Formats: sequence, C-alpha cells, structure tokens
Amino acid sequence: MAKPIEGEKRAFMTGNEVVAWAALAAQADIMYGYPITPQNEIMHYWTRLGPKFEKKFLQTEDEISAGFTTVGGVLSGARAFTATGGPGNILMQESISMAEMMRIPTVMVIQQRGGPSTATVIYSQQEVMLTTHGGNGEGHRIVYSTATHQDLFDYTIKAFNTAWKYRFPTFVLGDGYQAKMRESLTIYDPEMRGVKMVPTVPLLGQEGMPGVDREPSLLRNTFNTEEELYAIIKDYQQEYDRIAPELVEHEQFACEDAEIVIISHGVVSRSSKMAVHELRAEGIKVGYFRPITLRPFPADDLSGAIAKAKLLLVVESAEGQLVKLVRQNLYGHSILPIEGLLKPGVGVTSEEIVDKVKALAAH
Amino acid sequence: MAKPIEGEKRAFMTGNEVVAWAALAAQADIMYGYPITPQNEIMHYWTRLGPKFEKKFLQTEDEISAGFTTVGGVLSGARAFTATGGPGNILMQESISMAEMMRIPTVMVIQQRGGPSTATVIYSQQEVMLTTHGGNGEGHRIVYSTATHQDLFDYTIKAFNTAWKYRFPTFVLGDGYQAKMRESLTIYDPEMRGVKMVPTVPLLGQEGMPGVDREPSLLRNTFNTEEELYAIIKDYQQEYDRIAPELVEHEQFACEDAEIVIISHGVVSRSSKMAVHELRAEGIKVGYFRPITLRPFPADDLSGAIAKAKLLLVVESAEGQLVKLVRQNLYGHSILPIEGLLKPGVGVTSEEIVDKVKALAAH
Amino acid sequence: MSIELSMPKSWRQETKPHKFCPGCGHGLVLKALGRSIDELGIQDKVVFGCDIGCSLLAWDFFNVDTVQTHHGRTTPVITGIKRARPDRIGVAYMGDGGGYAIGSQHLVNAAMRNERITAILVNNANYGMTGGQMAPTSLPGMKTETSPYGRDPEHTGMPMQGPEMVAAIAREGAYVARGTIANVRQATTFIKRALENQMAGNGFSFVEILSTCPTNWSTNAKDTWHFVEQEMPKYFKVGEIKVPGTKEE
Amino acid sequence: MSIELSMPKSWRQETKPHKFCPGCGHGLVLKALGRSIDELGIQDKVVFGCDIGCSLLAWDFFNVDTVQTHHGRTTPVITGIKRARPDRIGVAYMGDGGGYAIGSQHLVNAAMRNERITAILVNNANYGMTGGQMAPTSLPGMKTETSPYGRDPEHTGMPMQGPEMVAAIAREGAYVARGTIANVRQATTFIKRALENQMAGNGFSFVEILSTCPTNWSTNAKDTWHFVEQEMPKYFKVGEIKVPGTKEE
Amino acid sequence: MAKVVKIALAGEGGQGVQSVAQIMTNAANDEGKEALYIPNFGVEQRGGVSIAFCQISDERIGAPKFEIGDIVIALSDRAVVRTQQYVGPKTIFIYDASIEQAEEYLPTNGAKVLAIPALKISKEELHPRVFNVMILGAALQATGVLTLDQAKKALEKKLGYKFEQNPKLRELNHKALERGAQLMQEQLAGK
Amino acid sequence: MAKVVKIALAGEGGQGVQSVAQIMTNAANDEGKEALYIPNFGVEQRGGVSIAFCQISDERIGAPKFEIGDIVIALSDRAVVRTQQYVGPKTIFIYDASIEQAEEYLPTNGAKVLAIPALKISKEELHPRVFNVMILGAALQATGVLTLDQAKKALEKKLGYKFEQNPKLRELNHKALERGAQLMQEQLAGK
Amino acid sequence: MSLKDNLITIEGPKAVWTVFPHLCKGCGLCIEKCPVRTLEWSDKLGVYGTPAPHVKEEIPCIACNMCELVCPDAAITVGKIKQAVHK
Amino acid sequence: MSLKDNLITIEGPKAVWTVFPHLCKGCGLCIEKCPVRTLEWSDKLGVYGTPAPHVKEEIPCIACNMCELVCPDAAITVGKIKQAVHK
Ligand SMILES: Cc1ncc(C[n+]2csc(CCOP(=O)(O)OP(=O)(O)O)c2C)c(N)n1
Ligand SMILES: Cc1ncc(C[n+]2csc(CCOP(=O)(O)OP(=O)(O)O)c2C)c(N)n1
Ligand code: SF4
Ligand code: SF4
Ligand code: SF4
Ligand code: SF4
Ligand code: SF4
Ligand code: SF4
Ligand SMILES: [Mg+2]
Ligand SMILES: [Mg+2]
Repeated sequence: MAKPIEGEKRAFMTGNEVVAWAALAAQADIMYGYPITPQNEIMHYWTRLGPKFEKKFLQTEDEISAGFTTVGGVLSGARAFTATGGPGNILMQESISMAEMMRIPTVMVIQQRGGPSTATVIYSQQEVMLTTHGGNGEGHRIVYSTATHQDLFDYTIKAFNTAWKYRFPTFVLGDGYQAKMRESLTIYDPEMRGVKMVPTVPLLGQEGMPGVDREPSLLRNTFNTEEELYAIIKDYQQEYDRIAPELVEHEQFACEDAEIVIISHGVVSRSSKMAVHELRAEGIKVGYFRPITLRPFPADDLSGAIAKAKLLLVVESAEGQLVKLVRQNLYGHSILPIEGLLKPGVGVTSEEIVDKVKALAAH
Repeated sequence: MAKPIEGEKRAFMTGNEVVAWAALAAQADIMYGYPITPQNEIMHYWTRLGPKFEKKFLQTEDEISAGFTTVGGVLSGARAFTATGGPGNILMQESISMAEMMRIPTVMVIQQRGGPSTATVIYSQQEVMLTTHGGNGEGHRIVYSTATHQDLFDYTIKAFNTAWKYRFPTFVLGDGYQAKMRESLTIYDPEMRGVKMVPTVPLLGQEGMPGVDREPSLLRNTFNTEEELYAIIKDYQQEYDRIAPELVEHEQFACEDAEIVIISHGVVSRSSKMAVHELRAEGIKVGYFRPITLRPFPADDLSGAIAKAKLLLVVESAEGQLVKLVRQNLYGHSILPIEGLLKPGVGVTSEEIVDKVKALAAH
Repeated sequence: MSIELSMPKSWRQETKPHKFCPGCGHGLVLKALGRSIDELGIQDKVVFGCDIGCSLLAWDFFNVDTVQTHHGRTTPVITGIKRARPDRIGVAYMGDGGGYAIGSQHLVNAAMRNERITAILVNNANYGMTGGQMAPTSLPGMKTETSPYGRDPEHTGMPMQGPEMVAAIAREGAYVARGTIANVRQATTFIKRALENQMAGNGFSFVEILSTCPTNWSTNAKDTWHFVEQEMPKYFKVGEIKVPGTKEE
Repeated sequence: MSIELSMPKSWRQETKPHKFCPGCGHGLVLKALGRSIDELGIQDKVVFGCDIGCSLLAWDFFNVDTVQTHHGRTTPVITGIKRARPDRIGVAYMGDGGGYAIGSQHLVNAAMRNERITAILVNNANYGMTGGQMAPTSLPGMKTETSPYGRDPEHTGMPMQGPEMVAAIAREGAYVARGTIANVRQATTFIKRALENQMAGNGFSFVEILSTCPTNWSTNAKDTWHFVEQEMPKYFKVGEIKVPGTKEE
Repeated sequence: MAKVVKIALAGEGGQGVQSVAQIMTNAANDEGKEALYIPNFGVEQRGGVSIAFCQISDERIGAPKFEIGDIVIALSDRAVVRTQQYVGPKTIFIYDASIEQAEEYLPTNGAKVLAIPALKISKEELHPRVFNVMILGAALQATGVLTLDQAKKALEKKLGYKFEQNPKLRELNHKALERGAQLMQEQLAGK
Repeated sequence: MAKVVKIALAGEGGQGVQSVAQIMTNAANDEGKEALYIPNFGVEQRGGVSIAFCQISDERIGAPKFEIGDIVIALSDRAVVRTQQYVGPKTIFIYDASIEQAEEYLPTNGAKVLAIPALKISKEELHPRVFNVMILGAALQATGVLTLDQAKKALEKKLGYKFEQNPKLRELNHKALERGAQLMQEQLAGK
Repeated sequence: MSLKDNLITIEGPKAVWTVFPHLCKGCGLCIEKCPVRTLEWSDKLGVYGTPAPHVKEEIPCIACNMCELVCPDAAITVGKIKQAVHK
Repeated sequence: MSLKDNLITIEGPKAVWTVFPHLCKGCGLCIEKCPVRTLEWSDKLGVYGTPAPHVKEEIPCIACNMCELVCPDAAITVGKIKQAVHK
C-alpha cells in the first residue's frame, strides 16, 4: 500500500484536514469520534481518506464512548485517537482519568470552542484548565498547544510518539480558528524527516496462552487501600517530574532586553508575534514567549525569558486561564506584575496587543 | 407539618447524615442523585427522612442526569440539590457548565474519593481542581471546603443561600472521611439562629399566560457570535469579582508572629490545627491558615496572614492541587518558599505535620 | 386587506420567520406541536425544552416558557422540572442524535420510570446541526459526512428503532408512536395524544416524527418529499405503537 | 489423595477464593462463562472487560487478559478493542446498574451497530457494590437503600426489560437471551451460544443472567434461592429472545 | 514586515462568498504567496450572514481574523450592517448596487464606499450563478493581489472537470471575472 | 491539649467490630465527651478485614485517623497482620487467644501484647453472638474512657427494643460486658 | 414597502390563496404537494431572496389546504370560500 | 495444617463427595439445593471462619451433582462412582 504522504509537499487546507493527514502520516490505525463543531472535519477527512489506507473509523454514541473506545483501541495495541471540543471535552475527561490511572497512551485532539456550556461553536482558548487538569486526579497528562497548521501537523505526529514513549495521555490543543481556517503548510512523511514512530504494543491480547505461556494481563484502576493508591500516584508524579524537562517546549524571541514580555499560547501567539515585530520596529522593548507544552509547563524557560522584564502581559482568548498557569509556575521565580489582555471566546488581533502594550509602556 | 429540626440539638452522626439533615433544615425541596461511594448515605437518609417532610427524591440513571435534573428542578423554582464524588464529579461538570452559563443556582455536595479514575472509594482531596475549574469555562462557581461536621451542616445550609442570592452554582466540598465518620455537632433550625433562607423563584413556569400577561421565559446557552459570548463572560467575571470579597471565608490563628504558616483545607486542616497547637506548645512559631472558600480564594487574607512568615507549608491529601491554588493566588503578594506535605489519596495526621515542620524549622 | 397568518397561536410571531432552513421538517413538527398546544389550551402550562441539535433554533420559537439544554440532555432537564413541579406539562424536544445516541440512556430510563413527560424526537436520519454526519437513524447506503461511501450496515448497523425500543420497556400508561411530516394531520394527532397522556398522568409519552433535512440531504423539494415519503418508511413504520388502555400484544 | 477442584480451567486458581460475597451469583455467572471459555477453547483469544460494580472484583479472576473499566463503560472499551483487533473475542461483563442505567446508551448503541462483542449482564435487582440501592431492575415493592419503603412503580417505574429492549433494536445476526443462575446449565448454554455467535461474526450477543446478592438482599440461603427462583421470574422471563437464523415474530 | 492584504467578504448563505474566498486564497497559495482564509460560522446551517476573512501576503500571516479590512465587500443588506465593524479610514467598502436602502447603513468612515451593479449585470448579461465570480474579479481588481490569469488557473482547478463537459461554462466564468474587474476599475476610477 | 484515647479495632466482616465502635463512641458522646469514629472501608462488601478507628476525648478531636493507637484490638489472624502498623511503643495490643499461629505476626514494639480468650469464653460460657460485647467490655477496661454502666446505657439505647422482648438478652449482654472487662483486668494485672 | 406587507393574494372560485413572502424561504415543499399542481414560482422574492410561490392563473386552487399544511414556515393561508357564497 | 489441604471427603455408594474449605464461604446455597437433603453444616470452618457443609452420614449422596453446580466458589467436587465398579 502506498504511503499516505510520499516525501513532502506544500499544502493549503483547513486545520481539521491537517490533523487527518497528520494522523495518517503518523500511521494511526483507527479513529473513534463523535461529531462536534469545530472538529467535525477531522472525521470527515479521515472517513474519506481512511479506506484508501486501510484505516478504521468508528462513530460512537457520545464522547464518553469515543473516549472509552479509544482507550480500548489503545489497550489492544492500536495507534488510536479521537478528537473533540467544548462539552465533548468535559465528557472525555472520564476516560482520560482512566487513561491517567492506567497509563494508557491515548491521543486526543481538542478544538476549543466558546464556553462554558454549549456557548459558541466558533472559537476560544477556554479549555486550558479543563484539558490540563480536568479529571479527578493530578493532571498527569501532556498538552501541546498549537499555533499554526504546521504545528498541528508536527504536534499531532509528535503526540503519538510522546504518548507511546511516556505512556501519559497526550493532547493536541487546537481551537476553532485553527480547525476551520486554511493556510499553507508542508506535509511530509515523518520517516523522511528522521522521525521514527514509536512502536505500539498491545497491553492486552498479547500472543500466547495466559497462565501457561505467560501471565495474563490483568489491568485495573481500582484499589482497596489508600496506601496502594498513594504509592502509585507518588510514583507517577516522580516519573512525570523526571520526564518534564525532556517534554517542555516553548518558543521565544526578543526577550533578552525586553521590558515587557508578552506571554500567549496557541493561535493568539501569532498575533503576539506580529505585535512584537511591530513594537520592536517602533523601538519598544517587548519580548515574546509562547509555551508550547501547557502541561508540563516550561516554567524555567519562562523564568529565564523574563529576567530583564518589568512587566508581563498575558494575552489569551479566555478569562485568565493562561494567567493562572503563569502565576502557578512563576510563583517564587518572579514578582513581576502580570497584566492581562483577556478576551474570552473571541480572537485577539495584533492591533489590540500593540495598543495594550503601548498603553502599558506609557505608564 | 413539623419542622425537621426544632430549636437546636447536639447530634452524633456520620457526615452524610449531617448533609441530609442540613438540606432538610435549609428547606430543600428535592434531591436528585446517583449512587456513588462515599456519598451514598446522603441519599439513604434523605429517602428515609424525606417522605416525613414531603420532600422528594429522584434516583437518576447516571450523574449526567442527576446534574441536569437538578438544573431542571432549580429552573422550576425548587431548592434542589445533588451529591456525588470522583468520576461522578467529572460527569456532573457538564451540567455545571450549563448552570454557569445560565446562572442557575444549583447546589452540589462533593464527597471526594481517591483518584484519578475509579481509584479508591475512600478519601482524598484530589477533586480541588475539578470542583473549582472543571468545566469548559472560567470557573464561575463557588466552592466551600468543609472540615468538620459542624461545617458540613452550616455550609450546606449556606450553600443554598449563596447559590440563590448570587446565582452561581455552589459546591460543598467534603470528602470520604467526613462522609463516613461520626462526630458530634449541633444541628439547628436556621431561623432560630437568625439565618433566613433566601427565597427561591421559578426561572421557568411563572404565573400568567406567556406572550399575553408576561414575556415568556426563553432561556438559552448558545450564541451565534463571539461577541455575544464575550460580553456575557466579561459581565459574569465582573460580577464575580464584585461579590468575591463578600464571599471569601477563611480561618486562621497564630499567624501574627509565625515563621512558618501551614496552609491546608478541609479535613486536613484539623490535623494542621492540632499540629500548630502542639508546635506552639513547644515554642515553634507556626501559624494556621485554612481557606474555606476555595473559589473565590481568600487571597488577601492569606497575604495578610503570612506577612511575617519565612516559609509556607501546604498540606493536602493531593499531589499539589491546593499548592496550585496558593501559588496562583499568592503570586505577586509573596515570594516565600512553599513546601508541600502532599499525600494524594491518604489522610494526614498531625504527627506527620509536626515532624515535617520540625524538619523544616531545623533547616 | 387583513388576511390572517395561518400560524399556531402559541408560536411567537416576533421570531418568525424561524431559524430553520428552507424546507426543514422541524418547522412542521413545531407546527404540529403548536396546534396541539393551542387545541388543548395549555400554552401557560407547557415548559418546552429543546436540545442541542437544530432543535436549539427553537429556543425562542413559542410564546411558551422554554429552556435550551445540552445535546442529549433535554429529557433529564424536563424530568427534573416535572418532578419538582408536577403541575407543569413538560415537553422534551430533540433530534435523533440527541435522543438515540448521546441521550439514549436518559430516554430509556425515563421510559422505564414512566416519567410523566412528553418527548418528541425529530428523526431526520442525520446530524443536521453539525453538518450532516451519520445518525443512528441514517438509512443503509445513505451518504453522510461520516459515511461518505454510504452507511454500511455490516459495520455500523441498521437504523435505530427508537419507538420500538421505548415500547419494549415502557409499561402501562405509556404512549408511543411514530408519525411523519408527510402526514402532518396524523402527526398532530399523535403529539396531541402524547400531551393528553401526560396531562392525564398516565405515563411516559414518546413520539418520533420522520422529518426532512434538505440542507444536508442536498435534496430539492421533490427529492425531499421522496426521501421522507418513500425511503424512510422502508425502515421506520409509522403508526401508534403503544396506547394506554389498549390490550398489549 | 488427589481430588481435583471442580473449577473451570480458565479460572485463575491463585486468586481463589474470589472476592465475591458468600452466595453471590457473580461466582456462578463467571463459572458459566469459565466453562464456556473452556469448552470453546478460546482462553487465549478472549479479552474480558469488567465493569465497576461488584463485577470489578473479577479483575484478576481468569487466566484471560482482563481490563477493569469504569462504571457503565465496559461496552465501549470492549467495542474499542474489538474494532481495532477483530481477531479477539470481546466479553463485556457488567451489572444491571452498569448496563441499564449509566451505560445504557452504550448498550443500545452497540446493539444498534451490531457490534461483534458479547455482553453479559448480571441482574441482581440492585446496586450491589455501593451497598444496595435501587436499580432499574429492582422489583416492585422491593426495599433498597434508596427505596426504603419499597420500590413504588408509580414513581420509579417497573423493572427494566433489558433483553427485550435490546431485541427490539438488534437486527439479523444478534443473539439475545435471559438466563438465571437458578439454572446454571441453561445459563452456560446461553453464554456459550453468545460467544459462538460472536466467533461466527454474526452480530451483537447479549445475555442477561438473573443473579443473587444475599448481602444486600439480607437473605439466608433459602430466601436467596426463593428470590431468584420465584420472585424475579415474575418480572423477568427466562429464555432465548433472539437467535440468528430463526424466523422473527 | 511585508504588507498583508485583508479582505472581508459577506453575503447571504446562497451567494457564494465562501467559494470566492476559497478560490482567491487557493490561487494566491498556488502562486507561492501566503494566504489565510477563515469562514465565519455560527450555529445555523442556513440563514445567517456568511462572512469570509481572507489575507494574502508574501510572508506568513498572523492572526486569522482582523479588525479592519483593506477591502470589505457586502452583498446583501444584512451583510452591509454586519460588516460595518471591519471598516477603517483606509478601507475600501464595496457593496452591490441592488441593495435597497443601503444608504441607511453604509459605513461613513471608509476611504471609499463603492456600489457595483454586479447582481444586475450578472442577471442581465451573464447568469445569476456567476455573480460570485464577478465579485471575485472585482475583489482582485481592487486589491491587485492576483492577476486575472492567476484567478483563471484557480477556477480551472476547481471547476475544470465541469468546464470540460461544457466549455461554455469556462467562457462564462472568464467573462464574469473580467466583467467584475472592469466594474471595479470603473468605480475606482470614479466613473 | 486534652488527652485523646485512640482505639483501633479490627476483625473479620462478621465479627461486629463496627458495632462495638459505634456503641462505644455513642456512649462517649452521650456522656458529653467528644468522640470520633471512622470505619475503614474498601470496595468489597464482604471479605476484607474490617477496621474501626475510635477516638474519645474531652475536647474536639482532630484528624479522623491516627498513626498509633493507645489500644489496638485484633480479632482474627488477618486482623493481627493488618493492625501491626498502628502499634507504637505505648500501645497495648490485644488479640483473641483463639487465633492460631498469632505469634508469628504479633507486633513486637508495643507496650504490652495481651491475648484474651474472648471467643472461647463467649462460646462456652455465654453465646457466640455476644463475642463483640465482650470485646467492648475489654476495651473499656483497658482504656477507662467509660464506665461499664455508661456502656450499659448505650447498649440499652441500641438494643433496648430487643431487650424488652427478651430480657434474658439484656442479662446476657451485661454479663458479656462484665466478663470482657474482667478478662482484660486479669490480663493487665499480668495474670 | 416592507416585505411584511407585500403578500400575494389570489382569489379563485374556491379559495383566497395567500403567501406571506416575509415568511417564505422558497423551499418548494408546497409546490410539490399541490394535488392540482397549480403552484409555481412567482416573481416576488421571499425572505432569503428566493422566489415565493403563487397560484397559476390557469388552474384554480381547490382549497384542499395541503400547501398551507405542509409549509414549514406557515407562510401560506388558504381561505376556503364557502360554496354557498358562490352559488 | 493449612486450610488448603484440609478437605472433607466423604465416600458414599454413588459418589466421592468433597468440599474444599479454603474455598467455602459458608453461603449454604448447596445445602438448600440438594435433592435428597443430605448436606448439612459440618464442624470444619471455611475460609471466612463459617462452617463448611458435609454429607450426612445417614443419607447417601446420589451424585446428582447439583451442589457442585451451584457452588459459586467451586468449593465442591462430586466424583461419580461408576455403577460398574460397585456392582
Ligand atoms: C456533548 C456534545 N457533543 C456534541 C455536540 C455537537 N452537536 C451539536 S448538535 C449535534 C447533532 C445534532 O443531531 P440531532 O440530534 O439528530 O439533531 P438535528 O440537528 O439533526 O435536528 C451534535 C453532535 C454538542 N453540542 N455537545
Ligand atoms: C461514574 C460513576 N458513578 C457511580 C459510581 C459508583 N458505583 C460503583 S458500582 C455502582 C453500582 C453497581 O451496581 P451494578 O452495576 O448493578 O453492579 P452490582 O454491584 O450490583 O453487581 C455504582 C453506582 C462509579 N464508580 N462511577
Ligand atoms: S440543517 Fe437540516 S435539520 Fe437543521 S435546520 Fe437545516 S434542514 Fe433543518
Ligand atoms: S454485594 Fe451482592 S453482588 Fe456484590 S459481591 Fe456481595 S453478594 Fe455479590
Ligand atoms: S390549497 Fe390545495 S389546491 Fe390550493 S394551492 Fe394549496 S395545495 Fe394547491
Ligand atoms: S412551503 Fe412555505 S416556505 Fe416553502 S416555498 Fe412554499 S410557501 Fe415558501
Ligand atoms: S451431588 Fe446431589 S445428592 Fe450429592 S450432595 Fe450434591 S446435591 Fe446432594
Ligand atoms: S455453596 Fe459452596 S461456598 Fe456455599 S456453603 Fe456450599 S460449598 Fe460452601
Ligand atoms: Mg437529526
Ligand atoms: Mg446490580
């Protein structure tokens, strides 16, 4: 069978289409999903492309089922994924909590929409808390926040590798704008770029007669005593802390001498980037910092980036969710005042950021 | 019909029984619920006591339904509540997100159990992030964390009044220990103590012919444009910020000259209290701070309480969830080092805290 | 000249034309519901809940107290209201996705408990609002956004038999029927009976209505009628399935 | 002396005695399942999923690959496995709460899609694990922790007719039956047929088994038998309801 | 920084503004430019005003939406109302001349406010179906981001299979494109 | 701070340790003391070792569980194993003399490790059903937190309605209480 | 003139047939259902700028009411003219 | 002697009847189901310290296998003695 993508090529498509291609490129075997705007077209493209490459798809009865069938698929050794957003993201937290407890390497793509509740089908960055910490546990998961179609492609592929290497549930956190907009990117066969897909293994249903040739796989998520659970969580935390330095990713520029550092993630960081360029052109000392991993958070990198700053400006399409992460992670490393340009559920333009920074700089 | 509680009396009962009595005392009309340990006995007592006082109960098919029937009950003007914990708490976030968007004054009692996933049916404080921020929104909700049976009684009553006065969904955050243990408390008729129940009003199904005598109630949670949503969220945030100072509650002592301040909430704060007494008796300058509202968080009070401190110790039966809230809220107010005594899913004794503080003090 | 609109009295004129697409069957189902409300004189007693799905577009449709709920959650919201306020007449209005997929646990358990509410489910054989994905009710071979090569019963089953499922668990006092917008008068009768059944306190009342979605079916008027009149009934039997007081099987 | 244990070969001896209460019917259902696995020689092919509910106590019950899932979520987990690995034989094992309440959307949609899995549901007329609350299957008048004055059908309905519900939507190829631990041999036959039906790739296979919960019923051995043999069949008809290849109604 | 041309196109559901946007940005991309196009979408499948936000540049583009467009095109009365917010002092605002009482809602702060009789001409001279292609021509003329030949290539890519079957259709589309450009040119020239 | 007496009671499901704990703490509460009792619970309904943590004091009590008990009572072999962790240098550890091979698991760090033949005596002298009431007597004797009369009042409250029907039952329970206390006294006295 | 007042009314022997263009979305369901096929597209535009139907001059409406019944937007009113009046 | 080896075996004319006390939880389901009512509580204790059943001396087991079948813990084995052997 031909590879879905031979070599590399420039493409101009919607973000949802990008995700479908990326999953193909990553040799994903099966997608489970339930329709929700703005992620629907991931399924639409996957169902169109899938049969050509012997890929499977199951439309489930709800997001609870999409999450748990994904868990099942992964347990059986398939490179499986799902996608959702908004209220669907809430419902998937139940299965994520099981994946966290049992270290099941699920991959979930979130296209954030306005919230809370059904709200809007358009866009927001309001699922940051939910995606990083939404279960009844300690948030032992990995969250990549993408800003461009290229990111969507790269990090969807990477998410599979991260999940299967570290065995923590892994998210690609996009949004309605990225989902629905078209822009150019380069899609490629990962191998060609030297990216090897981490092989998957069945956690259930291995070869051989259980109890005879091998021990049966007996997997559980329930414990009888507090102490059993305590030991496991402590162990997970230790491992999470150990791998965090390998995992954290960020992007920064113009921070060395910046008096104001703009912190933003995802699609909003594109506006920040433009704003920084524009402001720098006017001689205003402003820097750009974008956490790519929201969990784990690149706290040390951020501390480094703001060394010279007098003020931080967090810009997000939410009412302070990134602010919370920044405060959590900078506590003890910084006492700089944090200003917010907080636009829950609406996009942020570079003009607004420029204006805001100028107003702040004037003080 | 006789009042459920005439005057006041000392009682010795489990925490779940306390909640049932408190809901009766608060003149709650109906409970909706789905079984889950450790909250089951709230339903057991309510179903036994209810019929004597013309109270209603509905056992639903799951927590999603328990949450949404509660939403329905409240919409119709009933003082309605539900209770859950663990995975059930995850599932209820969907209805909470609707209640947040539509400002529906639901009351939910959470008895935290071990997590993530099914984990243990016993106890934890691992649902702090989930309960304070679990939806696809901005956490526009109020969360009381209780420490004693007296608290459970007082704050369950208060939760109804807070919800109906401010119209934000309100939580009483207990845990498996509080749920299952027996200790003494005083139960009372709120009126006798001068606590007037905030009257409820139907948000749907008012008197009169809609379109003739009055406008129909047309309630929605979906919006067509980003801007509509933005305006609403900004408005809610403003209101939330405005009422936060009225809402925040905390408990503190021995902080004035404390070099180490112990921060803990819920049942763990009882151990902290004992530990502080013991340590003070030994001449160690240690203070006690307990946020009662976890959302909104008593940030200013905490800033005040740690004015003289050199070190903060956060103690919790979770892997740093309260730590996250503290860091978020103290950022900019403090640069004190924060140590943690983090025991996810297990209880914390005063002995452990004493040992930890001594070890810290020795440094 | 004063020719009167032929619009149910309970419709809210200010919000008309309504937000449904041209030729959408939701409008006809809501006309049937409006007429029933008018005829029973219960406009001030009804609490109307609409699901997420195109039914959400009905959030300001009637001069009747209305709440737009979440996808699949209208049954529990209306149940919650009815339990607290039995004097209200609760109507849960939903699509086939909301009722048979994400909300099916609520539907079957409301049926089992014999909740005194009326559920009306619009079967348009797809997920209309989200742009035409496969629904539990999509017909074999039907092309949708998530079955681009046609629904294959081998992999995704045969169309959900909703009223039959409800009838299998509903007991004495329940009313279950399947109508179609191809027969608006009959559909109105069924909806009216479903409301009367609730008003009499008999039990759960459930009506599925075969409906149209020209937008996602990509059909012109002729093909729209053909699909709802000729294709859908091949898989969905129209008629009353359970009527209180009549002898069972 | 070497008298052999009369234990299915597929049971995991190291974990016996199992964790179920004295007299619990789960043990008998799992014996029937174990015998079926033995007889079909599929111990190395089965993936066993157990629900949260007392069925979770079976997480290390068999020498068979096993995953304990969430309350109500065993059907989707096993579905997910089967879809990705059709060579496995998926068994979803759950209680009446898990199957008919919180997981009923999964059950009916798996039935609709004709998932090639075998679901076994233990009907003990209550929520065993959480201490005996009312279940969708509790009998009228039955006292439980949440129906302390007896289940009142007027307010909480009549016992859920699970297999009947599944049969109403399942199509050609599906197997649906209700067995009872009061007839272990028959129950074993039903379970075996349900597995064979999956192995043949026919369709969804569903078996409900009437079972005992002496702990929450507060019954001695005699009353336990009486309840499952005399009381439960008043509301639950034992037998095969749908068998592939046979003529329907 | 490279100049980014920002275009907002708005119309009723059936008017094809999203196709125009897609063809235009596809064409730009094919020419090696950077393009970004995002449709505005609400909950309704039909019935709302449909807006397309397009940006074309020589370098990578930032935010998907913008506050002020260089060119804002409104094809219905409701679209005129909805798009006012995207007009700034440098914006050229273009609307279809057939819109009744447009004057009442026209933006007053734009650089230019121009009416083009595209609907009328498409009906009278061409075919109502190519109305949106006329708009494409007009937009290209107004912005100069692409030549008409480049646009024709893009049309060929999208509709080539139809053109094969019916070469007259190709002709019709080309005419519409040119006619649209011409109308625009006239307007810009202040005719 | 006021002294808190901490008692951990452990046994098999059917041995009634939770009832003992409940009667004891109820009695303490009735006497105006502060009491706190928390049962240990796992997922299984039956079959596990059941532990009751009780605390009695004159002032409000802190944490519901504790690390080290003043008195730890184990009524089965598995209970002996499970409760070792609650034994500290000041703990009096009490176990039923009938437990076979208990020696193997007995804690070695306690202040005293005492075996009382409660099971045997309840079977032989009284009735197996009042085994747990004997344990209650023994516990009270060991801790002195309540008098036997106070415990009798609590028994009356809980079982009074049964006692009314069958006064012999009252007698039996009282005897068990006293006999338990006596056994404990003998043990403490080093007999 | 606002769309709202711009109704099309056609009086025939059996019926006064009216369409309210401000409600008509041009779906065509009515046209397909008319048993005498007297409905066709008129020149007047409905709310979405699509044509609204009207009764053909040459075929009289028989007042069966079907078009009114099936219009999802309640855009049609068929007023039956009592036989008595016409006789 | 560990519970595991402490089985009760009773050889009768038709069957060798055995209970494994380390598996027996004393539920009594077997006793109720024996068609000849030969099962009763023995003095030996099962895994939970409750008595395990045994075959009464006076009533021979007829090897119907019912008790084995209904024991949820697989604690009983009934070995049928072939008629041939006994004749
Ligand atoms: C929890 C959740 N999942 C998914 C969605 C997205 N969604 C909105 S409407 C809909 C389907 C609607 O289909 P149906 O219920 O058949 O109604 P129709 O639009 O066809 O009338 C979906 C999947 C949502 N809003 N919430
Ligand atoms: C989401 C969620 N809700 C509730 C629970 C609590 N819970 C555990 S088991 C159970 C009921 C079990 O009853 P059933 O499914 O009938 O199984 P049984 O124990 O009777 O065999 C419940 C409600 C849970 N674990 N998860
Ligand atoms: S998408 Fe379909 S169901 Fe939704 S309004 Fe349009 S026609 Fe109706
Ligand atoms: S509680 Fe009931 S169902 Fe659960 S193990 Fe015990 S007897 Fe069996
Ligand atoms: S009333 Fe009947 S005959 Fe007249 S136009 Fe309508 S459908 Fe045709
Ligand atoms: S059915 Fe109604 S909306 Fe459709 S074309 Fe006819 S009049 Fe217009
Ligand atoms: S085999 Fe039959 S006869 Fe023998 S003991 Fe068992 S049940 Fe009784
Ligand atoms: S059925 Fe089994 S477990 Fe129960 S008493 Fe008999 S031998 Fe023991
Ligand atoms: Mg639908
Ligand atoms: Mg059960």
